[in-house]
Amino acid sequence: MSTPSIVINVNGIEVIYNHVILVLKGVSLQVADGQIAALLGGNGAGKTTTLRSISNLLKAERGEVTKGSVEMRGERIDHLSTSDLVKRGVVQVMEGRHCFAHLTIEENLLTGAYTRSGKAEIAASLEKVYNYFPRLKTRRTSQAAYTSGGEQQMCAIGRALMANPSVLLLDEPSMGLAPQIVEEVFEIVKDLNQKERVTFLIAEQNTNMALRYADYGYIMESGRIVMDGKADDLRNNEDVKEFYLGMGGDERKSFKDIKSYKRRKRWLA
Amino acid sequence: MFYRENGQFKTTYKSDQQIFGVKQDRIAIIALIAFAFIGVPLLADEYLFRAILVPFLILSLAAIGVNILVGYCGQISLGSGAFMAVGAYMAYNVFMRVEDMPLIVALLSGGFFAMVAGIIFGIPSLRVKGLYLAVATLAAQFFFDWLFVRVRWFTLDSPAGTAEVSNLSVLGWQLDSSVDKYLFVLGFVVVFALLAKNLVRGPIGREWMAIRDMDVAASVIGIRPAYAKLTAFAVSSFIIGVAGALWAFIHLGSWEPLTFDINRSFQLLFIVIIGGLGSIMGCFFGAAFIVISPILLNQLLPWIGRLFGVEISTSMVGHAEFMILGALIIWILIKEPHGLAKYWSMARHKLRLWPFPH
Amino acid sequence: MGFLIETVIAGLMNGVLYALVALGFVLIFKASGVFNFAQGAMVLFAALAMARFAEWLPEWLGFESLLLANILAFAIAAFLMFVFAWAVERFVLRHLVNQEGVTLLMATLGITFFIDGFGQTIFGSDIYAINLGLPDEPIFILEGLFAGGLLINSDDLVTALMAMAMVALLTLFFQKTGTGRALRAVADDHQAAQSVGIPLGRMWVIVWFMAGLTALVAGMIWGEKMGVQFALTFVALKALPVIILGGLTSVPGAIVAGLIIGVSEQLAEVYIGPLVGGGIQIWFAYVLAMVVLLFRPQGLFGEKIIDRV
Amino acid sequence: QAPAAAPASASATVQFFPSLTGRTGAVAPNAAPFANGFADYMKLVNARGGINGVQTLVEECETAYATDRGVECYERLKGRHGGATVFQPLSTGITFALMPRLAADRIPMITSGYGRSDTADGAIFPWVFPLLGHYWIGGDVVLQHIANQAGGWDRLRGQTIAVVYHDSPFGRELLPIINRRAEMHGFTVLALPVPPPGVEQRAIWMQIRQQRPDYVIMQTWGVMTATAIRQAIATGFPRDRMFGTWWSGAEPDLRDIGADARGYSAVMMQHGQARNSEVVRQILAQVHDRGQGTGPRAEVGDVLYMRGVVGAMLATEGVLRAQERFGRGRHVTGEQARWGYENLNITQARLDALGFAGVLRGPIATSCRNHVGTALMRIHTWNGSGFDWSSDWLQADMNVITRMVTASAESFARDNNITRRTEPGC
Amino acid sequence: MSKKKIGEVILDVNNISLRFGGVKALSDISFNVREHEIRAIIGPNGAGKSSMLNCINGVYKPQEGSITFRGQTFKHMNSRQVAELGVARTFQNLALFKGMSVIDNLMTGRNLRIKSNLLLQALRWGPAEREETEHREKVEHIIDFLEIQAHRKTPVGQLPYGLQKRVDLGRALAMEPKVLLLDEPMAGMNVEEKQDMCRFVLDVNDEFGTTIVLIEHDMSVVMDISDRVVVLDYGKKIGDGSPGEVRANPDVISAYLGTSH
Ligand SMILES: Nc1ncnc2c1ncn2[C@@H]1O[C@H](COP(=O)(O)OP(=O)(O)OP(=O)(O)O)[C@@H](O)[C@H]1O
Ligand SMILES: Nc1ncnc2c1ncn2[C@@H]1O[C@H](COP(=O)(O)OP(=O)(O)OP(=O)(O)O)[C@@H](O)[C@H]1O
Ligand SMILES: CC(C)C[C@H](N)C(=O)O
Ligand SMILES: [Mg+2]
Ligand SMILES: [Mg+2]
Repeated sequence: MSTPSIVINVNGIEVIYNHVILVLKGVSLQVADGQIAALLGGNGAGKTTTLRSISNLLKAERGEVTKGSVEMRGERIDHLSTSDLVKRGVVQVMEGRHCFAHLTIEENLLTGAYTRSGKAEIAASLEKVYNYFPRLKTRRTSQAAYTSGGEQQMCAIGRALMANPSVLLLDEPSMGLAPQIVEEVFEIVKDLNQKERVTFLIAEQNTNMALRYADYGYIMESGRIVMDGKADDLRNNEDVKEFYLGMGGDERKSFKDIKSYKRRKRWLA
Repeated sequence: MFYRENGQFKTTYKSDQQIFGVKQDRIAIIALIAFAFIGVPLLADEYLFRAILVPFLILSLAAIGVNILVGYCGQISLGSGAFMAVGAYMAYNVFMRVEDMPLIVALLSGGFFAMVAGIIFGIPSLRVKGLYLAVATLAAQFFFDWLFVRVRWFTLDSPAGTAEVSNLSVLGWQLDSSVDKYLFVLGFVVVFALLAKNLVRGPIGREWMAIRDMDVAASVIGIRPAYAKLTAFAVSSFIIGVAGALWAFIHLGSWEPLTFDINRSFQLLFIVIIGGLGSIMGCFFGAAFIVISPILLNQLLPWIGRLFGVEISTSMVGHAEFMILGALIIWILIKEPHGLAKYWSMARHKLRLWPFPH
Repeated sequence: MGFLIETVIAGLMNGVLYALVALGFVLIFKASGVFNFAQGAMVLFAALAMARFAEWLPEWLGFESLLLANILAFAIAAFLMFVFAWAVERFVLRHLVNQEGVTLLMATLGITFFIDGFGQTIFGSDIYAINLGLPDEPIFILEGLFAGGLLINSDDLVTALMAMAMVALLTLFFQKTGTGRALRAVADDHQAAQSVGIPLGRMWVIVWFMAGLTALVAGMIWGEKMGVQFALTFVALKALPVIILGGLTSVPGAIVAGLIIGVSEQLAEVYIGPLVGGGIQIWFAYVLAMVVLLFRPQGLFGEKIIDRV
Repeated sequence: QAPAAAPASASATVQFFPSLTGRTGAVAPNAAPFANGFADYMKLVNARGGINGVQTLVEECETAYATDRGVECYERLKGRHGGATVFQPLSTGITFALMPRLAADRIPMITSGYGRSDTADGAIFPWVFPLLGHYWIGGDVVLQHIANQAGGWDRLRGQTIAVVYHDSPFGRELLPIINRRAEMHGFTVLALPVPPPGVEQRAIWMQIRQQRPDYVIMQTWGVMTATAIRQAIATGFPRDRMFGTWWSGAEPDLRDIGADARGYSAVMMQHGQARNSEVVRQILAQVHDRGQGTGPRAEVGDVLYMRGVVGAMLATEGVLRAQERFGRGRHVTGEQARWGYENLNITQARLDALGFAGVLRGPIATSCRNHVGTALMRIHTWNGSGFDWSSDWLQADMNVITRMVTASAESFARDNNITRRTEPGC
Repeated sequence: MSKKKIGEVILDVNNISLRFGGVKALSDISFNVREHEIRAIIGPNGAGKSSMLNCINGVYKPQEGSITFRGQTFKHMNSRQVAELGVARTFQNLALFKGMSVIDNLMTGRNLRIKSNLLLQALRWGPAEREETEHREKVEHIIDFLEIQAHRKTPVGQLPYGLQKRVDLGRALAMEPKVLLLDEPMAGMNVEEKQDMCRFVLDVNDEFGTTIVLIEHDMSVVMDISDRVVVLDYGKKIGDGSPGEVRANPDVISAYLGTSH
């Protein structure tokens, strides 16, 4: 079996915010064509930062990549602007929604198609998004600021789909979504991945979900990748089980019985 | 030897709450103040005092006032010039109309009236936000400009509508020479800066910042937006008013409302933003920049021209000064949107870690 | 009665001019969330360019037609405004993505300083004239109806027409085109706009150029009436109460508010001014705008200010 | 209190005349020619061999007509080049701000045609010299001219005179004399302030159209004047009933308006446009032709340019006078120069010799009680492309003026604990 | 673990209806909360959960209905009053004071209890200083409790999302509330972090007896730690009861839980 070609290749990058705060300390990862890769890790591990450095949204946060490189299909993309990347099909869904508050839901979705032309195709995409998220259709004329948190999350994901991406970077897509919708979102991911061969890199806290749908996983801790492997292997790893899936032994532990005792993670020892 | 806080264990919260947490900072600040009081008078000449130091100090003070409102409480105001004017004219009236009025009381009363004006013109802030508020505060600016010109009463019916004071003294200390004036202003500024610092790092300062950062959340934890905003307007315009009175009494001696026109308001806002929003220290940096750089450019440009054998005309210098100042401002904003104060804290941060970065 | 009508007309005409300057503000604010204090300086710069080139070109090229000179000068001025827009994006805005409103506002003040100095350096600081060939002397109409007739200036009428046309075009642009929508998106959230592939840089050049054109038109008309000089920048201050009264984001709002302010300050100055010593025009518009804001914090036509938790 | 003759210091080989300019901003069109004339005349003096051999030196500092910048310029320049001789701040606002500092620094100030009118009383304002005229004199002369045209002061009774003025100390300084005359002759004053820089005057001219005053007097400056005249045209106010004071009657105000402004007049502090005068010829020959001209050649001889020339002449003549007392061919200090300005006696012959024949009329003689020197004025009128004299020499009624000056100066002295100088002649 | 004592009704929501223009965010909602219990509110996105909290603490004014808190009945609440009565909350979309340090954020939670006036504060003299130190001690306890010591002086805007959530909780705790309203406190956390958060919530509930109203989408959390659950859907109440009852409710299953859970 030939190894699928690498689409996104992050090569030992270091990121510094504000000229002083070193956040990524040499992160490398690869996402293969047509793959769903999951980026896992605790709060502050640097997942968002990694995604931002791929889509080149760091500058607005006063961050910069000081070492390493980011490549797409072998070509360096660290100097391309976000909008060029979108044109090449790399789209990021930002953490924390970021809908255009004063625009209606529909207008929000339409801005997502900014880089595309062709009225009919755009209309078709819009229909597709409304199919995925019927809730959006009912709220289409409401200004985004006045919709609920979950509705905004759907809007943000839908907006990214409107660009007809080939590589989608999702930053915590499940956050704030009702369980059913989370499931749907991942189904959509799988659907797009299988039918339209969209490649995904998903930063996710919902490890359980993520590993269920992903092909490959990376685990980050304080700015480094500490473990990676096939999603199935990770799911069976003892540490991952305990820390990311909440299983002591084989049973899921009840949240009620958590003790304040914490075991040190093995890879940090 | 090193700038370190290691080893300086804070055993009480009280000590952790000091203004300058690191001992070296404390020493440096005290040394700086001592130098300002003792060293500067020995070293500086008349020009430095009158054209640079005194305006610098007074503008720093005014900027502290503006910073409380804009930087700490997040209410953008373009009316600061007006509150300076209120301070100046009301102090003038109190000083001239009341027999034997002590100078300091007159100056403070200028602050008091500015505070009243500030509260009145702060009322829109209860409903109006952001840039809308900024423009609304211009109403204060233009209204007071007009008032002090038009209503003769404020200028004791002087025919040309100017105000002047002379022969100032405090408890027998004649404020004649420029050194006297400098020391007097310095005293005011140091005291007010400390009081302001105490306020902004205390409970009320936290209320202001909370309103600035997220007013709905602030009200949910029990902060009354009206109270917080109006106290910010009050404290801010009090300080600005005192600065206005100082500007008029000590710096100019004779003035007209144009002294406090809209350009003054912009200038103060510049100081605050270049210096750093939400930083008392930044006010001094910003004021130094805004006071010194035009003067420096103005003097430097002809000199540079002469180096290259060209005589740069005054008007050319004037225009170039504008251009360069404009470009400098943009450059600073780009380099460090949090202002010069950020460099200050970054420098300290690096010094603390030096020689081991990260 | 005749005088009242005249005052109202004079106010309306002033209002149109305020509105033209205000439009530039609104454009930029609506499209990038930047409160552009440099609009006044842009008016001056554009007007200076127009005035000077109209004077220089016939000298350089040796022709005499006033019309030709004006057209060419307008084209050059428009081109300069484009270069200006490009430079603003390249050297300023690009580096200030995602910064707070005040910071951006201050940056535009920096731009103001810069082009005030720059414009005067290359174009000079004397008073220059823009001559569009419109008559200056007033026309008196309806002399039978009112003693002394009604005073009308023909250039006022031309101005009013131009302003109307611009407003109509701009309104359509923002509401109906994809670019218009993208511009509004940029105003809401720079980062998110980037993330969907809107090229901020290009957007900014577009709006600043459009604002530059409005500035040029405004400057041309003011210049025709008043002459062109540094003091023109101060006119921009008059546009501020107009935009907050109309709402920072509303194109039609700028026009309506411009007219309201033009008329009401004229009436106030003429009828109330003398009672309190005159000169109240300088603050009347601001106080009016402030009072209206107390009832409608977003101005008459502005989008509601959203704050949600 | 004549200062003792100071030993000429070796370093001071030049006489330093600081020049506070308004070459940028809203007043630039008008203030720049003044600075050019000032600088050119100083160069001419040097070309002529200096003041008894002492070369003059000019250094400019830009105030843009802003008071605080003026104060900074003053502080910056006062000690340079052996000490400033005399300041001419070219702004009433700045004169107000500098006045308290002059005595301490012992530097005089010439405020020809601006500043406080009551400083004419040298017994109370020893350091300030409104040479050739101040606004009260100007106001008085304009009214006289209007009265003459109307056929006598009584013809003004019941009439209305509007005053359109720069809303600043400068503008307001004119009002006292107008009001005083209004009381005396029973006309009504319509005071119409224009906020600086003065681009918004529509409402004011609407008011003028409504109230239909018989005359309009303008105390305006910079771009405000041109705007006023344009508004007058737009509202149809007859230009031949509009009168400016000297800062509002110069070429930059009218050039671009041209024929439409025909008939507009302004009172001149003696001189007006003087393209054909001897001094202009000399400046062209000895300064401009040698490539040392300060401004554009076309402007030499214009009204405001000439005012700069006259300002420089007064400044150097005072030094000359001081040298007579403190040592010919020597540098004089500011304090010594002050004595010179207070003891001027520039005769017509001297003026002619300097090239001011037909420009100024002598004698210009000052004393402790009289810091003005002369109060002769003329009116000129715009003919569509230049100015023509439209009146004879007019003399302000010093009975009226001096009384106002003394009263105002006395009250200033009271408020500021100043005692009247008591030396002989004061 | 000792069976905790659930007390009387402390908060009673009666027939609340809330509309925004045409959108009916809440229609005729009633439920109550008992002292010391953990009461969860669940429901699909846009169901009106956050709006419900907003009504309780006075950010929204419902058109109909009333709220009874500790015996006092209100037509609608006023934020300040609610805070004084001892209700604190956290926000779904982080509403922290971004420019302020962690300590300062928590200290704002104590502002209601500050007694010294402006003048004393400016002078930082005697009582003011002492008061500040006392509150600081309380806040430090919370910081220890939430294990965010290391970030004490960092501006919260620079903290990663998860820690910000913790600070948000800390600020609410600093008010020493009787009732704590939590809006999706565990969104964006991984299991380990959720476990921590649960521990905090349970500890607060146990140690201080704080009543907790919790909105959460993670069903395992809700099922594990809550005592009773209200289910909203499109602004209507479709279920109310113990976790077990709710999980078995067919309406709830079809509207929210789906089949896979
Ligand atoms: N704009 C910024 N300025 C300074 N520091 C930042 C900035 N953004 C992130 N950081 C820091 O970078 C580190 C990594 O943050 P990042 O947002 O990438 O984490 P994350 O893995 O996405 O966490 P979470 O799951 O909470 O979203 C954190 O310690 C954070 O404090
Ligand atoms: N201020 C408002 N203006 C207009 N509509 C609003 C406003 N606040 C909420 N809504 C609407 O009310 C409905 C309920 O919103 P709410 O935020 O309470 O949902 P939620 O249950 O918290 O959902 P989620 O789980 O997605 O956060 C939504 O459809 C929302 O669009
Ligand atoms: C040239 C200037 C001195 C005139 C000015 N308008 C003033 O009196 O202030
Ligand atoms: Mg993240
Ligand atoms: Mg919600």
